Amino acid sequence: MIYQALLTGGSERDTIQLTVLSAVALALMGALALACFAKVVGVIYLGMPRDSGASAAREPARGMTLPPVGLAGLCVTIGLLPVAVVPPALRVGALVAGGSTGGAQVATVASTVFAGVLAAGLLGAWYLHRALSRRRVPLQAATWGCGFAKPTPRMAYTASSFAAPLLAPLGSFAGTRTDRTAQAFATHAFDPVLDRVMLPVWRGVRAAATRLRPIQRGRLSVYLLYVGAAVITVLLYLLSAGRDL
Amino acid sequence: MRLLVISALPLLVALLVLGVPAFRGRRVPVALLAAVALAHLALVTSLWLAPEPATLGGWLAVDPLGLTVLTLTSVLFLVTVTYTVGYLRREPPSSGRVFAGCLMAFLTAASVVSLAHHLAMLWVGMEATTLSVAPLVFLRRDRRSLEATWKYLVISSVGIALALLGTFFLASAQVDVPGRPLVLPDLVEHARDLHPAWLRAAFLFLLVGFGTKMGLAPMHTWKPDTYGEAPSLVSGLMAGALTSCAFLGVARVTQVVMAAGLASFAQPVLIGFGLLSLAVAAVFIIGQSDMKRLLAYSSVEHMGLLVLGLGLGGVGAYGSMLHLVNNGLSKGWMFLVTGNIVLATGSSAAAGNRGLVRTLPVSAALLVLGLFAVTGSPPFGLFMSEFTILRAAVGSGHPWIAAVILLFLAIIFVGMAGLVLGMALGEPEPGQVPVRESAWLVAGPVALAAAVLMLGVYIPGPLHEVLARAATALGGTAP
Amino acid sequence: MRNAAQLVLLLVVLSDLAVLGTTRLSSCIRGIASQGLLLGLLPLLLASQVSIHAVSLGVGTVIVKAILLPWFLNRAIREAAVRREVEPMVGFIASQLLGALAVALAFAISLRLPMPATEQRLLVPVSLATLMIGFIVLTTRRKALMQVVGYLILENGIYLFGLTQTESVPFLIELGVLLDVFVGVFIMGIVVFHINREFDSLDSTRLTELTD
Amino acid sequence: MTPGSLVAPGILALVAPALPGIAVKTKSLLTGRRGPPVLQLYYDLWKLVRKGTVYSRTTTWVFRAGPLIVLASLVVAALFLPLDGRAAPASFAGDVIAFTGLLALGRFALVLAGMDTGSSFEGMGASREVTIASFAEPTLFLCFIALVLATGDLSLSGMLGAPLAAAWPGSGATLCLVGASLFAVLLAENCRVPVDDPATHLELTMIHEVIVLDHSGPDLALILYGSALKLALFSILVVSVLVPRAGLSAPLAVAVLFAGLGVVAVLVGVVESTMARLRLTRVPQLLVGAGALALFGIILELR
Repeated sequence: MIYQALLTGGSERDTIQLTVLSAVALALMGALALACFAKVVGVIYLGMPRDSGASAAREPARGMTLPPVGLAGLCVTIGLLPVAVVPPALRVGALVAGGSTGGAQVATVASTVFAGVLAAGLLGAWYLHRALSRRRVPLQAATWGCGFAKPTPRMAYTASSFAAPLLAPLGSFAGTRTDRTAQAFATHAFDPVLDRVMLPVWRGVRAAATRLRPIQRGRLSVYLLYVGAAVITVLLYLLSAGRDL
Repeated sequence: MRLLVISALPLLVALLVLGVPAFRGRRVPVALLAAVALAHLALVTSLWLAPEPATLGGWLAVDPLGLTVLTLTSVLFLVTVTYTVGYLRREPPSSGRVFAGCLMAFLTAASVVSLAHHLAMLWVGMEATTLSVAPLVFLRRDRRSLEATWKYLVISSVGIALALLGTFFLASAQVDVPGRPLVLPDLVEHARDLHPAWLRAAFLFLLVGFGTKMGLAPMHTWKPDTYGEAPSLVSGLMAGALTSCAFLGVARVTQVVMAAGLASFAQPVLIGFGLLSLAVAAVFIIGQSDMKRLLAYSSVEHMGLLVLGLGLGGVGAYGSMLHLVNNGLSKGWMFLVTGNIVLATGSSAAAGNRGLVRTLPVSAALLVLGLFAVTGSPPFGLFMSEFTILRAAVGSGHPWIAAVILLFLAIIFVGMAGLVLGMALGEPEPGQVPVRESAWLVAGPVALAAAVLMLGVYIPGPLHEVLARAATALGGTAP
Repeated sequence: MRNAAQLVLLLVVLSDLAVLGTTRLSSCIRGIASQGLLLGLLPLLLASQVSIHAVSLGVGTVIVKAILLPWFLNRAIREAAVRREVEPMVGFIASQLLGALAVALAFAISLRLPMPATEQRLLVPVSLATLMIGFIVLTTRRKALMQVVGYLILENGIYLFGLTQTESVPFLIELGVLLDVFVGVFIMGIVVFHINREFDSLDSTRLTELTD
Repeated sequence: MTPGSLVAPGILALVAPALPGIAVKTKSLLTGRRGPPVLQLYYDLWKLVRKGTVYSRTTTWVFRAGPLIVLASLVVAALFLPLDGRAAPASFAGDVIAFTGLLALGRFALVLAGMDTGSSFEGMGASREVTIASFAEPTLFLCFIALVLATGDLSLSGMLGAPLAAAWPGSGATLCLVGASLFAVLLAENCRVPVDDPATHLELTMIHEVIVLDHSGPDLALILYGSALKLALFSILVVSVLVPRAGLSAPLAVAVLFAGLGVVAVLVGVVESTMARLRLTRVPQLLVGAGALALFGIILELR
């Protein structure tokens, strides 16, 4: 939907730069999101447990797993059956934005069809796979170690190593600081905006404030001079504004 | 007739308490105080229901502006009295008589100021509020409160003297103009043919004079000392009611100036003072380490906003009036909560107070809520009024003013949050044991908090109508 | 009648400069008392015909400003047991010069100001001069009591200006103003008394504990 | 979704494995070797299908589901492409995003399957795959935007079908640029030479091969077939952009398309034999360069 709005929005000549930029940005975001989730799922859930704590991990109580499962289910239904959800959302959107809902109607029906086709494809592939592997019983063996005698969990890819090639071109703009020592390699995320922009600005403001503090030093006569100064400035204003008496 | 009773009743009881020897000694006649407060509030609410014609030859009359300030003062007075019940058990003042007498004298003076339509009488009332509060500021009788009282007295007296000069300027502007001298309705009616030069000078002197009483920068220097050293309930009353009366003085003269069509002359001055106050407040709130001084600077900030609202005109006037009510209630609430903290831990400095959430759960919760209220975050009323003022800024073609205001509000929010959250959260001091908070001490702030919250969500009909009429009188428009 | 009023006004200015110049507190208070007396006479001289309003105003002013306040201030001094005004922050000669400058400035400004209707040419400049001198005394003197004196002079200046509008400001209000001034100074006196007891000196420059 | 329009995808499904064969054949011929027969992939597939699968102990259902999702997503993606130059079997406004989404889904499944084995090689492959995808996808989108601007139609069948033919005279230059950058994306996505060498057996240099190291039997068959299909899809994109076939009759258009696919495969072979592998850190620059081409096309379009 967002892409569609962007692309249709782009057809007018003047907003084209915005459209191009945002479309590319969205695509980049999509790809980076894929990388990020692949990293998270891969490093945490898949592969061999990396330390004793991980291997002793047990599924939490039902009360904790049900809510996420429910929400995930909702997401899937919205994805697969947008017909049910999108039109009412659009009406609300129109209400808020006051504009018309535009041509978004078509997309909802089509995406439901698309979801159906995808589901059918998956079922077909699964059925094909079952048919093919019916003859042989699958064997169990260790992961192929390309000649490595005894692969240990520690050799598996860690999150920072997974992200290293991706972060190299992006550099410090990506908000991570990599520490490489002879023995270890680790990346620590820091918030570039907060660390480089907000805090220095705030320190500058505070420094300026402390410089102004002496005006409240405590001498009564100085305070009275402030009042006198206010009266004088006001009188000067009166003289200047009074010109058009 | 009711107007006379409203103004005279507290004075009579005050004289009674001060004069009659039966009240000597330390015990504070709390029952009497409560009776006066309730009677006063009852009379004020009756004013809301049935309007009252002017009395004393037009010198005392009820108008939307005055009614708002009167109601605010009356409500704050009642809340402070209920708070005093709990307060006295912990820290009885050295002379109960002076304490009660001065409180009631303050109520009288504030009532006179809100009802006065004769500007000189308004000045007399204003001077009376200053003098009635001075002994209260000096309640603790130690060196620091002595210094605070002295500075408060001298600077306020100079301010008030300037206001008197302004009033005389106004009188001389009205020399050959029909209508009773210095009576507001006549002034507003014949505003156009007042002498412009004298009127301008009068406006400026009255603005500086009452500005000193309000605590506008650069005449604010007495505020942090006075609010810092006075007992919290007195600071609350001053920050809530006294500054509102001072603002009323400024509003009266703005009424006359707007009626005389000198808006283009007056508005830049108001905006200038407003922005300066915001700037000074922002600068001094950042490194602040004492809660009461922090609230004092927050009061400077809100006074700046009030004057800004007047200066921006349009819907800003309504914003100012709403902000006046909100500020009064929220300042009362915050000071009373700080009072609880001082009672429990002995100091309002941030250093001495840590992890209050554990030792003073209710007060700490109110403190944090108050932080959000005073810095103008939704859902509290201050957000509504500050938003209206910003809307006026943008509406009247000064978007850069709105930007500057937002910048200062942001700095102030960070400064205040740093201090308040530092006090509320974290590990409590080793020796501090959870304190049982008496209902009397907490009832007041909770009621005020509820009122501010309500104003943020829904403004009752009659209040809205009064505020709107006040705004139109000030040359603005209702939203 | 007119020149008598002018004479009184000139005396008022003289008393202002005297207060600026003296070093001893007691002579300052005498200066204030004389000024109060002069101010009391003025309404009688100025008013075209001797009305009850003018008389009562004059009498009230004399009682408050010439008798009550000086007596009260003298009492406050007696405990303080200090007679001499320490060197003012700006220095005596400088304050004298400032005073003269203030008087000159006052006269200059009053020429430019559109004059109110009264025939008294001298009233407005004198009141402005007194006002400015009062402010100077208030800001430059160290002793708390001198600051009270400064405030009183400031108040007198404004009172003088008020005389131009005697008919517009009804008597009750004038009384209110007088009362307020009296109570104001009364409370200041008490505070001065406490300052003296607390700091065993009237030096207000010691009062600098409250800072940010 | 008429039955007639399903014939073309059927033929595609059969022809797809031949493309890698052609590429390898051209490469070996150019380097003076006879090289494996063009149909080598068919024999491999046939051999693998009849084999048993060996699953590593550390793998979970994610590993088994990987190949399925890869294949399914690619098959469904194929349905969106207008093979006969006029209309795709399934098309709706904005199916471009569905197309790229499906490719991403396939990649995601493959990467997770790779990570599931827990071996450092699969991890390395996954990380590289994801890195390259992060740079390839924006370039792909730039190409699609250029096509949207040129043809003014949002669906793939519109972009690559009749309106494209109409747009050729007007913005020929843009379409050539888009074709070139699509070819670069093809090389990157399908792990062809400049980006990754399919023929290498040194794990540390692989990208695509190393993710599938642990698959065996029918799973491996599905994955190989999938990658062949993916190569076909991208080739169709390139051919449809460069060779407008809307004017021709349906069967003729399909024939032209398959001829075009063969040419592209030959081209890939030529590139493989002439260029050496780029260092991994240089690959993002290649893709960004391709992106610049497409951007230039867009700017041309905007003139």
